[in-house]
Amino acid sequence: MNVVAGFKVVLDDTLIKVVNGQLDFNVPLKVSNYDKNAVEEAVELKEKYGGTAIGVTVGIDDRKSIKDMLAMGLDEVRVVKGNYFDALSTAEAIIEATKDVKTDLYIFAEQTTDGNTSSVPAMLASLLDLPLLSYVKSLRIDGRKVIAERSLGLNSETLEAELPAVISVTGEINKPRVPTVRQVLEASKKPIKYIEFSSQPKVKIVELNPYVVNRKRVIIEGNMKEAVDKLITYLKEDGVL
Amino acid sequence: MMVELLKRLGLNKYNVDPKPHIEVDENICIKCKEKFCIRVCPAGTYEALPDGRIVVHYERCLECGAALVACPYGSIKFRFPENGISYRYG
Amino acid sequence: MTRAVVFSEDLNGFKNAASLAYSIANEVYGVGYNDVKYTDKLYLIDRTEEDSIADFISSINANLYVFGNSKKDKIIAAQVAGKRKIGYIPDIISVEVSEGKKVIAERVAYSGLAISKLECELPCVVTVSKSFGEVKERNTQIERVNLKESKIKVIESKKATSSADLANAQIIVSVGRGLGSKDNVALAEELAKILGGAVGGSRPVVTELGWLPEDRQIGLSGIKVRPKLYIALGISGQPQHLVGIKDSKIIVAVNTDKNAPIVDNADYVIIGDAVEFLKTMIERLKAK
Amino acid sequence: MSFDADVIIVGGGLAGLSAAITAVKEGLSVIVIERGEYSGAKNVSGGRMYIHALQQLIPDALERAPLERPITKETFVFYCSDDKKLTLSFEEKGKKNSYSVLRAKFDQWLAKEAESLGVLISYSTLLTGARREGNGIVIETNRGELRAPLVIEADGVTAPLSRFLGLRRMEPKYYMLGVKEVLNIKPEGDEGEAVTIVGLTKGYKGGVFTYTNKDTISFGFTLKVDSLYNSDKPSHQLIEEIREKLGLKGEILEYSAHLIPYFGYENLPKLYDANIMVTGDAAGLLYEDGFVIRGMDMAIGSGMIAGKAAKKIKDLGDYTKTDIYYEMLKESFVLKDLENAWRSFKVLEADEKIYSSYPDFICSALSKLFSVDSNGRQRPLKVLLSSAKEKGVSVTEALKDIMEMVL
Repeated sequence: MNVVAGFKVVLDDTLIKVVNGQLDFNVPLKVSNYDKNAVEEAVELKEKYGGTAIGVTVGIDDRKSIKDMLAMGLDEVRVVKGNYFDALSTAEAIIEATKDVKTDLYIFAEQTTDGNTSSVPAMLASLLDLPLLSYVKSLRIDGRKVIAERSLGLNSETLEAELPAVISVTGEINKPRVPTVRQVLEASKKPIKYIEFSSQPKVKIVELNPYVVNRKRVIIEGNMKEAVDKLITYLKEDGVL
Repeated sequence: MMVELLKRLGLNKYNVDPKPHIEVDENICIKCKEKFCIRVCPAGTYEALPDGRIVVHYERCLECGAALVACPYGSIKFRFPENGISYRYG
Repeated sequence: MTRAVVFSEDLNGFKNAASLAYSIANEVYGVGYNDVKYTDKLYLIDRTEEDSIADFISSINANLYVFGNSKKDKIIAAQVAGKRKIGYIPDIISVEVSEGKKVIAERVAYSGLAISKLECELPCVVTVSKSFGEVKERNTQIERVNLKESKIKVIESKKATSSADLANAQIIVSVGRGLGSKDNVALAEELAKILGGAVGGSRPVVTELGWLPEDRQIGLSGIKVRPKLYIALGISGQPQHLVGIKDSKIIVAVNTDKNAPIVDNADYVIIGDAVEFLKTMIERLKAK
Repeated sequence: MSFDADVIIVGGGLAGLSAAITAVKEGLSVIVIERGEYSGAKNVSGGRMYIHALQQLIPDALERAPLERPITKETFVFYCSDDKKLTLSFEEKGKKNSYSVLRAKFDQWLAKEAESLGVLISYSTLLTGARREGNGIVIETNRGELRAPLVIEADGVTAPLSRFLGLRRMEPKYYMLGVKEVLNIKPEGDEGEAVTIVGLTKGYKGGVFTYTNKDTISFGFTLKVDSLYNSDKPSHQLIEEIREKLGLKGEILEYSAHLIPYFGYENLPKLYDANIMVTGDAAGLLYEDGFVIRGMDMAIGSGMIAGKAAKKIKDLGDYTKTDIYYEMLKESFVLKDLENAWRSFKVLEADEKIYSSYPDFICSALSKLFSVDSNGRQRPLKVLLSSAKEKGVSVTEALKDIMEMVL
């Protein structure tokens, strides 16, 4: 079983702030939320069924993040470097970077914390004409089939598809392991391959501005009965009740 | 304009541990009049209840280490958290 | 601009998508499971799997593909963009077409911290979560289509049962230390039930006081939520909690302390006792 | 017992990384454990580094290190009672002796340097215990155990390793609390200024500082922990009140705090034990003489010496011989400077007058010297004596203190 797990290095969104009306992007990097779940799932599958678990990352090349993922148990990481990638060119880059791997399963997180577009796994599945199982919260392999449970808002479904397939996972699927110090140290010896890829992005960022939610801060006074009635009126006006 | 403590703490990045890394000995605190911890701690981690007990808001902790010398009566058990704060300027 | 294609699995999404399509295109085709009459033409399809739908939609020649914003809509949208190898901008909140050649759209990025303005050469795929104007009923020409078989098989489908699906809840009643005691959580549960929402809580309530199970903790160390209505009861508003609720449309705070940080971060604030509020609110809503 | 490395270094800050870089260059195998998610994540410093040690460690550091500004202007401000204020400023354009730094950025850079030389660093790795076993030390962490015959302690002011091994107890009198705010104020020009402010924290032992960084200003206070015991307000309120008084505007970008070692040469804690060498803040290596406060170059210096000592100890084959490290420290600027500063340090440490009545006395005298009225003017000496009397300052004691400080 050969598994490819995608992970992305992003700016730590919890630290991005608006300073003097500008976004302050001078923040540390991190592996995007849930990408560790994708890597964990890939490593668990490898441990269970043998084969390899390869990580792919496109965009920011951060050695520390890459080593963290290797420490979790990936066999190697491939880093695609280039100028700027949109979702489509990211999917193309991942295909390019793993073209020599006979991949049974591509695993991604349901979305990344920077773009939140949830689109790379779907695009990759389309480009390779493979089945896509998205928002997966549990998963098992049965011969050449993958059976997955997913939640789509109010619905929960059990899906089945033939391998090879593409999967996007939610944070529920597993609990990413915390590597031991020894695994961290061994990760330094694992291979990291660099691949240059000149992408032709279809979507370009023109501007990036802060998004500030200005709350109304209406203090409702009076006794509790009056206050509650006023509140209900306001909430109806806002269309949330 | 003075900036409220909680607003200042809110500027920092915390990855709060699920379990507290600070404990106090209720029996000591309830008898303690001075409550040095409240004056020393720069994060307002220790809050006194009217009955004299101390509530520990461990999620505010700046990991400065003052807790290790803030209580002369040895009430505070402090260890560093597994995650906790990450400074970006430092 | 000539033709747009519209799809959403739900009616609201379909109308939102159609409203945007008509604000730009002259001719709008719809794709749907039900015969809704908001487009010039409607392809009535017979399957619900994403890849089959995406296959079909990408076979329609258009300049703009507009989708609703459900999880499923977005998967199909991205698959269409992949199949046609064209640009994709989800969750757009504003859009304009420049020189009939490219779309310039805005969307929220970085977990709600930033608005990015993006440019995409036509043809292009977008998804929308809001209306871009009135949509009127039309004299829709309907064509039934048999879709290609899907690569995925749905073995089982069921409605989610957990009432505590906080991440997706539309209304959340959230409790903090200020609620006083565990017994009062029942009142919050009752209000949530009446409102069709879920109950969550701050970190101390979950981890220190044990009033609620672990999966109900809202905030940085718990779940980030984005309901349309968030009612914070006796929650002071620690930074780590505020981060987790920023995307809520409306925040109501009930607190005895008017200096609590939650007050600055709420739309409506009632200075008072949370338990009294719960009792009054329940009474008022039941009366209606 | 099989070992994971020749040396385990606890702490990936300045001392730990300097030790690691030196030891690796000496040919030893080195593992660093760091509890932050990156080096510098848990560090706070007032913000000035005297760079001689850094240049020893990395000769071209000036061109590459993320230093903020060279400090070319030193300003001392004495706030006295009754709205009097004395300011002394000294400027030396183009001086490149010390730089303001922001540690989150700087330490990450240094960690990358170390890693590129072959140092293995395990981040988010918290020391949870330590024990002696066989002829080495077992380091217990939240991510499992590591063993080495030699451990360099660089885990900061609270010295957890020493405490786990029962080599240290912490006493409030040996620590200061630093509370700091980084302000979004962009200073002019390219060069930086260090401001030391005395008298704003009356009743406490300590002072207030500001340093200009590239795009921000670091502002904060350092106060003896035991003097905060008797404070009428919590430290987090004190800092805001001081900021108000100074009129420092600008958004706060970060609020931070850290303990600072304040031992002085003769009270230094145990700097070595069998298989263990203690460096940096963990070793209490803070220098103060009234003009200069320094800890970072001491950290780098002691780290480098520990790295070199590690090699010698390994070659000897006897890992209990860590007194080699102490002997080397004594020969270096680290302990020599600390010893030289001891008398000044003692005065500063013991004497609250330095922070309140002395400035008041000087201000009162200056006020008179700069005033003219029709009562007739007195000789300066007489003015000084009358001001001293007025402010309750004993001239002989003051002279003694001055002598202690400067001789």
